[in-house]
Amino acid sequence: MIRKIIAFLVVFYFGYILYSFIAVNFPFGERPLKGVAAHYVDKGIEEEGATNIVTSIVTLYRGFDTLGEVTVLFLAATGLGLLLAGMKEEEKEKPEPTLIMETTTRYLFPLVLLFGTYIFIHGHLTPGGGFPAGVVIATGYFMMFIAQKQFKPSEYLLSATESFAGTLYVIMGLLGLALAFSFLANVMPLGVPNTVFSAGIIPVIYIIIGFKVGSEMTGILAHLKEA
Amino acid sequence: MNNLILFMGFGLSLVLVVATFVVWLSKDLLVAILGSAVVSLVASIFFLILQAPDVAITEAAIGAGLTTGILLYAMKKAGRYEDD
Amino acid sequence: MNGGLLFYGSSVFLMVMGIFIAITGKHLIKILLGIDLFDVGLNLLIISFGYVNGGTAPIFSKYPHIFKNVVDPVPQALVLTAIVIGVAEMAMGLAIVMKIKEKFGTCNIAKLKELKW
Amino acid sequence: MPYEIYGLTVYVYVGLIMLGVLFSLVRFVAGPSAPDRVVATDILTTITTVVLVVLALFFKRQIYLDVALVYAVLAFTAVVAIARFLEGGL
Repeated sequence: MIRKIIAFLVVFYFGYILYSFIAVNFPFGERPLKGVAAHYVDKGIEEEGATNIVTSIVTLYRGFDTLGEVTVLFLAATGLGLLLAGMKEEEKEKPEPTLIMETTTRYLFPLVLLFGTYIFIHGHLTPGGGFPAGVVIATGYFMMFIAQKQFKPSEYLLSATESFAGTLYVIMGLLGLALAFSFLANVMPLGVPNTVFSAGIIPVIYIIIGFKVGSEMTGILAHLKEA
Repeated sequence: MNNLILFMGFGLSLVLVVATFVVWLSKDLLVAILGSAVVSLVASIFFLILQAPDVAITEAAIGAGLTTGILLYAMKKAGRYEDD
Repeated sequence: MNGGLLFYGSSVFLMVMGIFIAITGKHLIKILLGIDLFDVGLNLLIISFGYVNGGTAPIFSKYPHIFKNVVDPVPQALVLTAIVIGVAEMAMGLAIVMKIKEKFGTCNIAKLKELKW
Repeated sequence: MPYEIYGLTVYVYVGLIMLGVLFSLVRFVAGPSAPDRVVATDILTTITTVVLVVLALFFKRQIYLDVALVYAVLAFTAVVAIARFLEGGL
């Protein structure tokens, strides 16, 4: 008990120091845009063609960073599969899912996948993009896992999708290096802003990221289900 | 920032504080997981108030089902109550 | 009563409570929940640094008409990927917890003698 | 002008939403068993969807509605998963 009180006091003291430092040095909402942020906002549409500035930062301006984070995601999924490889599910009598759940999820599943597709195709026009779209697709698969008795996505197909998407991402980057002398450069025509077929390689990269994140998250869920 | 939005934000921060205390104090891990889901809900609203819809949509997609699912799969294996 | 108290206060409170739960929790899953709370608080803090008074989101959905006052897009781009990474890391941690439960039969850190050094 | 009507009605919306949040929060804290808290969380999710729609109305940006759409499509998954866990079939 006394250790808990001491920990509480110490942690809240540091929190108080952090709060007062932030509140004095960074007044809320009074920092004007300058430097790279102002450049991205002013010139972003002319240079990359996407009306969603956050999208063009994630995929092109800081695209190398995103490649690294996708690699971290891949490592986490692989490590989880490695850790849970030898574990066996204990045989137990499970109650069957009711008819309502089974039928509803069977009809809802393609619609959820369609919704995920909508999110990553319109990533450069509306909020969204590859990362949330992949998570939406994985949530659709999770819905099937809990509501259907015999539902098992093919392990081979999942890992093949993941590896293929990762390789394609690197190839898109190298294409920019070959044609425009910088990794992940926008080599395709920009088109008219605010239409679906615009913004060069941004929709292509977001489609790749959507497939990759979706298959990785589904793989994580499938491994955890079987453990 | 508008006064109406501030009023709503302070009301929702009460939810945030209560949910955090539920995560801390509950002995039942299922209730703690529910508390963390509520924190994720309020964080998504805060991201939209701060004009970050991209982040809000990601937090919504994560918090709406995936985190709860992963934690439930682990909790099935690790036991529901804190004592064992 | 201003936005700074609300958003900075909420995020610092979340971070503090997350660390507190992580260092005083007894069950391994509860420790991971504390780390998750810390994650959410940190993301909220980074996003609140980028807010500009009266600004709107950096999405020019009515393209030829451009919004003059927008918020900082760089913190949003950083946090967007960090959220998904956080969930994958938590899944990895939970896999380790399941392995510990299988090997030692308990998840309570008071009973896990093998973790002491 | 429609925007001025919105400006007045938004106050009523926010008042009602805060009332709903307060009541479901009471059930979330006091609920004696876990299913009570699950139902309270479900109500909070629905209220969150409403809050996101009202915020899109308030900021006058149509694209913010996508966030509410994600919650509306996916939010029932967590409740169904917890229900399956409670009956032992996850």
